[in-house]
Amino acid sequence: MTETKQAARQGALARALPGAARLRLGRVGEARHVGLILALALLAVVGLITRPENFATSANLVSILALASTIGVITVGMTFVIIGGGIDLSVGAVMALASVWATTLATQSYGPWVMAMCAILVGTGAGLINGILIAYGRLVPFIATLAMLVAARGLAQRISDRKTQLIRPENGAIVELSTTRVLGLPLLVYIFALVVVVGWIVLNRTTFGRRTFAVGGNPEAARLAGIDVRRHTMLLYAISGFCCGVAAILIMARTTTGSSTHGDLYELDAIAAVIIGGTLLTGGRGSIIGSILGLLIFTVITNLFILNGLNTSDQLIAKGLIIVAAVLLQRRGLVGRRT
Amino acid sequence: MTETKQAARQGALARALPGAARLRLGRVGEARHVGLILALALLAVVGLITRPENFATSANLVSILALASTIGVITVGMTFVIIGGGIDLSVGAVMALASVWATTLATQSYGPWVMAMCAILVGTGAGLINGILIAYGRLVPFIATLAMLVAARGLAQRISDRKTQLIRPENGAIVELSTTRVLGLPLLVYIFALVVVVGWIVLNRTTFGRRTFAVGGNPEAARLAGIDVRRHTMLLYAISGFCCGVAAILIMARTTTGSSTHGDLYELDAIAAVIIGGTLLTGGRGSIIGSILGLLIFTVITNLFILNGLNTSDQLIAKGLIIVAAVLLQRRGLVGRRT
Amino acid sequence: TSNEPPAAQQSAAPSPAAGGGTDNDRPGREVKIGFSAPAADHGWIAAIAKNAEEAAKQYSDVTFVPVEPTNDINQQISAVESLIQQKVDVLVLLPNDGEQLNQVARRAMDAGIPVVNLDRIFPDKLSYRTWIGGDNYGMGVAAGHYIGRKLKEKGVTDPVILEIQGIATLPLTQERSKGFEDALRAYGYRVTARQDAQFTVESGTEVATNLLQAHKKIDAIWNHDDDQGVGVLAAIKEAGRNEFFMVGGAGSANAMREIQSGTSVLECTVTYSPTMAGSAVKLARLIAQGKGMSDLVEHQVPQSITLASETITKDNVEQYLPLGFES
Amino acid sequence: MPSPAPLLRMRGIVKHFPGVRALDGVDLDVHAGEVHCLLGQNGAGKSTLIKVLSGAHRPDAGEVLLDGRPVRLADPTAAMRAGIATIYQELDLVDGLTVAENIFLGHEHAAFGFVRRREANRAAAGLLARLGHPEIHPATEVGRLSPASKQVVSMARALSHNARLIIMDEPSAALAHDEVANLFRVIRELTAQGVAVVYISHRLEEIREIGDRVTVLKDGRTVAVGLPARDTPTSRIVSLMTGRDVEYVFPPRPAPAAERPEVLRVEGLTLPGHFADISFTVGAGEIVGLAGLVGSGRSEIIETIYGARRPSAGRVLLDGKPVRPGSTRHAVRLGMGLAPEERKAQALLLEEPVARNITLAGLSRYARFGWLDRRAELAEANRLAEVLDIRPRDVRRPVKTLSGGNQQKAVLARWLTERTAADGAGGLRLLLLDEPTRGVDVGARAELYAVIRRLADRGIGVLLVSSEVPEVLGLADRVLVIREGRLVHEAPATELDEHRVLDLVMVARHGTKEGSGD
Ligand SMILES: Nc1ncnc2c1ncn2[C@@H]1O[C@H](COP(=O)(O)OP(=O)(O)OP(=O)(O)O)[C@@H](O)[C@H]1O
Ligand SMILES: Nc1ncnc2c1ncn2[C@@H]1O[C@H](COP(=O)(O)OP(=O)(O)OP(=O)(O)O)[C@@H](O)[C@H]1O
Ligand SMILES: [Mg+2]
Ligand SMILES: [Mg+2]
Repeated sequence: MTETKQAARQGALARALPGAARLRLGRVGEARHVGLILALALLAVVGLITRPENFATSANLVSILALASTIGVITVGMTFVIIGGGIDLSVGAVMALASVWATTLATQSYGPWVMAMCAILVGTGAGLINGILIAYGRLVPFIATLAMLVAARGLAQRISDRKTQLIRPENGAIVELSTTRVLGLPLLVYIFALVVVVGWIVLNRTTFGRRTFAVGGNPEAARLAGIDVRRHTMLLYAISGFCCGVAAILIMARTTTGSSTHGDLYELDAIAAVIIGGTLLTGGRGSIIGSILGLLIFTVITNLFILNGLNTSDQLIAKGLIIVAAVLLQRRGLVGRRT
Repeated sequence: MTETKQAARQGALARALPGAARLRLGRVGEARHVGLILALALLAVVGLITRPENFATSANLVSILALASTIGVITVGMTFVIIGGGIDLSVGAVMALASVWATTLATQSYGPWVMAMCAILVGTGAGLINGILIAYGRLVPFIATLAMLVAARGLAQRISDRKTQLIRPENGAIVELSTTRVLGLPLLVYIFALVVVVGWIVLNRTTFGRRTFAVGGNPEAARLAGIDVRRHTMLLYAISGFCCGVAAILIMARTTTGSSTHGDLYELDAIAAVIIGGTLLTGGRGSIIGSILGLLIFTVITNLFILNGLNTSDQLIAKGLIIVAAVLLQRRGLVGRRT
Repeated sequence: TSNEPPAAQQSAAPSPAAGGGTDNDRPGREVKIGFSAPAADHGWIAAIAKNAEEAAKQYSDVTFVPVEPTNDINQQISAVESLIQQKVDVLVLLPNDGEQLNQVARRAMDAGIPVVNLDRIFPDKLSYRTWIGGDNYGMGVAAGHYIGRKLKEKGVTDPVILEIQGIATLPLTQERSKGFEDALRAYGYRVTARQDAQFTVESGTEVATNLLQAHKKIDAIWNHDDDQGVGVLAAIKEAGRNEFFMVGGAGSANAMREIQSGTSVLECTVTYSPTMAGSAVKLARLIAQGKGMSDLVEHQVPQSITLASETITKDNVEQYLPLGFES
Repeated sequence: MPSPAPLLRMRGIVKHFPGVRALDGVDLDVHAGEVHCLLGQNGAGKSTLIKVLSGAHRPDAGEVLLDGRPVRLADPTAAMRAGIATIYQELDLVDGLTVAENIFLGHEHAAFGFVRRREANRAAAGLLARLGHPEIHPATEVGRLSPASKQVVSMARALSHNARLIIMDEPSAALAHDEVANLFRVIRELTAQGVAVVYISHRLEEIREIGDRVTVLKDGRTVAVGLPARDTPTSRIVSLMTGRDVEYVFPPRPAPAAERPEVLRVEGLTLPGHFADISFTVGAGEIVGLAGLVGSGRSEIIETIYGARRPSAGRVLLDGKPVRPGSTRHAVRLGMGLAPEERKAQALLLEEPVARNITLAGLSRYARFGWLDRRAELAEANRLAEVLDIRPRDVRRPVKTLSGGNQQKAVLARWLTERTAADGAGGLRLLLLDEPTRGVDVGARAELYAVIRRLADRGIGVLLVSSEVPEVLGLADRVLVIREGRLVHEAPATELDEHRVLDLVMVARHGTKEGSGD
């Protein structure tokens, strides 16, 4: 009901716009994202008012993007998984495991490329295990990925002996992803952008992406249409794991380390961003742009807090209120009552 | 598909038992819980083999129950919420807030009864706010309760000024819940049992419980059958909040303190227990007994690890593997592919 | 003791003993001090933040700029970046992890902002101007000596000694355990079982409850942190055990009161005082104003200052009580 | 009749479900170019048989031959590859995808994994036009379509495979009269090209119109093979299906009472975009039928009366008491009941036992202070299952394991629970039925009509929406014709006939085309 109503309302909005404007608005500006963009704009206004000299500086904007890129990459994978009707709680832990594995002395001796490959392989491998357990072992995604979360953290601690592993100077190429800038932006922001763009294309322009909606929205229909739902589900978790691997490279670049403590509670942030972005937790509907906008809202909130030097307790209270306000603003009723 | 298969297997199992045994097995022994009980039994066997002198002592079993009781109470509320199609991420934070509020100097000056009432009121109130936001504000449960998590922790820190608040000696009655024993069991275990029994009765023997399944299983159908779905949803979160209030009393009794750090990550443990126990994350199906069995599995795992002196890293790895094994054992395919 | 800590109160208020009455406390050049620490979800860390802020408040020439405390490295890096952008005069940093924040601290130093490294140390000396912190290894040694000496006196031969750590992945935890082990070895003892908690009351209760079941007779327990110690004591009380004694860590007011009571299993605690944050802010101010420490001969603040870990027992607890932080 | 070697031959198909033998040795022959009708009571096994054929279920025994060669239809892909396409009874579309994406799901127009959307949209538009629905836009999200339009999309999907054999499981259940004509036109086109069609429907007149041969299933067995569709008397088919003689008749109407107390009064009810200014009354013991085209707003009208939608203007009175707008709870308390249009989405708790589905709306009747008397609940559910002949009779089975028609009966049973004045709520006063016989077999229909009439005889008002004009005319006392959200005609059923009603609703369509409107 509510969805249909919302659809009707969106339709009305779209009709109210002159044709050209509608075209120009394009995907990002789709009615469903308008609320998010508004919320973001509102936060920007708050930033401009409270810290005019700091907020809108290019250095600060770069800082926001750099902060967003690690979780951002993870969020892209998470969007696939959630649209496909699953959930991945293991993202933060898998990222930590990949970062640790890629920075062991043994791996580091092969140079930065091998380190990067190692991170991606470990991430994808962990994702694949998730996928196999869920698709073929028939485990509930929540439980399978929770188990992976726990086990991956434990393994990361074992491998690293609970120590933080520094990237050796000869592998500084990895760190340069964070320090080298092109056109004012650190390289890792470009990687983030690349992952988003590729993710968007795969989701919206390939058969794989479109089938993801079917697998999440109506798995039985997908099966009857001849889609191998299990294999597809497995691949979705592999994608998420791949993204964790990429994120591991980024966090290594930013922190110059691999550590079993990296990515703590990233799963909550990523899921929250995806859902604020309008993806249904039950699957079948969603968008990557929305997820990224949702994530940016979180990042900007944090940035504003930092700039304004709020104390933690007040920050937490304010954050809770802002989340509620942002979502109310964005979509009274868009997603309906149920998760 | 898969569910039907499982149903077939269960049916076969039920037929294979002689009538009387079937009757005696009753609820707890229902086919769907057999796997959980097996897993628990297996863990007990491991305990008996590895630590014969420590595991099966009455003191150790009491410890396990005492450890389980706090989250146990929360798990009961969580089961209601999840069967009703929602989720409550705020449980740990709300419990912390209730414990802090109940142990301020001002509250403590009115004696233990007022402290207990205060904890319950604060918990129920927070739950009610969740419920109103979700049912009437149409926020997605994940987001609304995430916001509550964040805000409640912040508020708890504010109120306690980030200090651990000790229960004053004149209010020792609260602490006695944990130290006084009746028939060998501390009082708080009885409170836990009471909450479970009342929860079970409400869920399985009252119209409210029956409607909860309907609201979670198909809210539109429930609405068209004349159920006030919104009010019902709101009440479910209030129940969860109430349970957090009770849990706050128990944690105060156990730790002799109120603190903003209590209940960290309880939400994950509680949700995991509920889902391992066979409740569908999408709502409409589930059982309190299952949730409690799921929780006991977690508690016993930790107990075994510490009895055997495993270090945390290995604990984590083993825990991940055991979760997977337990669930595979329990129900290959019972809940189907989707969360 | 000769090592009388600088503050007369729980906070690091300036006091005569800490170079008060010298020129150093007089207003000087205006300085902006940036401050970043982990999230204050723990009594000790909360005391750190509070001590820093209160120390800053003592000076009219100091603008204190704290940023969002966080337990996420990625965010702490961003927080420090924003302080660099705001061009503070000096930074006081308590990193979540010294190694992971090393790079950004180095960037601050390179940008000409001196960094006062508080407690968890940066591996690279170019990343900080001055380090001030507690002695984690020394803390373990102190606890080890207390337990070792006491058990030797009783003539116990094969004692059951338990250790309840804080967060296991922190280097400081590992140092404490190392010191503890080394000191015990001197007496021919070793740690029977070791478990880690999360620095919270509740995790203390949970771990202790299980540990008490795992060992039916215990001789001594060292608990790294008095905050989680409240929970450990609750679990001990619940189990009705008292055949052993316990040593705490950090030096909270609660722990000191327990020791003072004389009836508790907690007999002793070894300090790791959050007053260091107040000192760090003071040092930061001095550095920014180009002053030295007036009790010292040198014109500049030293490169590194390590606090001593002291052993508090029933005998000297009166003296330390005012310094205990409320956990 | 047709060529010697049948296109499809199924032999001795057996399929078990837990506790049910859904198929117990079924045979089926289908020739190229014919419309082969599959008949049987609700639960006879028709859907199960075609699911075996489409690869959705694997049979426990039996063989399938295509062109005389045995084939293994292990999964849906295998069936599609063998040239079999299926329109399932339960809509199998993905709400989040567009019409075109749904049509080509699984066999997309793609190059190197990239979707060619323009091409797909063009092809989809072609198929929709062929089905007589050019107004359905290929880029629309399917979730926004009405059930009827979704049915059309399902058909387009089956056509898109260029299959040799198309299976249609009750395709007309969600369609109105004129749309069924469209469907038949397409079927004739297909058979003319040599495509075979397996057609399932409970509307016997359709069978007679489109079918070539008939196979009848009963309790999972084939009881008649290849009867000529046109020449077999209806009575024979019905008795084959049901094993007894059922008269496909409506219960007799009582003589129109001169003075009926008014149960429902609707005044100027308006819901923008759906209907406007609707006023009428329903008397006690009266059955009022709403006739109209699909999409004319009938469902919305009764949902609004029931409080499931909030009107922008107008009011609803039940027994003279105003009904609180937007509160189904209040409506039920006052004595209303609604059997909604889409049973799966709007009525059933699929996972729950039949009994709990039946008692859902009146739970408090089996409870004291909220405490359930489960024995009374079960007894009542059993009684109703008996009355409506719900099969299998075990009301503790999950409702989703029932056949479509039996599920529909469970929905209706919900409102037939005994209510007495002692309930306090005053008992059932008005029953709103939206397509109550959708998917219900002939035998059960007759029973259902009788039940509805008995309710009316007890003084309950009934408001009936049905796309089957004969049903409206046969069952209702009075008929209201709705056209584009407006009440355009009102007359006693006896004064109308099928042509007259069709004219009245069609006028609307011509009217709009000419732009005259109302
Ligand atoms: N998944 C299932 N699990 C258990 N039983 C099932 C399942 N699917 C069908 N059945 C049972 O198999 C029998 C045949 O059902 P089927 O759906 O084939 O009937 P049908 O002839 O299509 O009836 P209708 O006309 O009502 O659609 C019924 O008794 C039904 O309850
Ligand atoms: N939210 C919506 N957005 C777009 N179109 C809608 C929406 N709701 C309904 N419609 C359209 O409005 C029309 C009215 O549908 P409605 O269900 O009222 O028809 P009806 O007369 O009840 O027909 P039926 O015989 O199917 O019951 C349908 O064609 C449907 O496509
Ligand atoms: Mg059927
Ligand atoms: Mg309709």
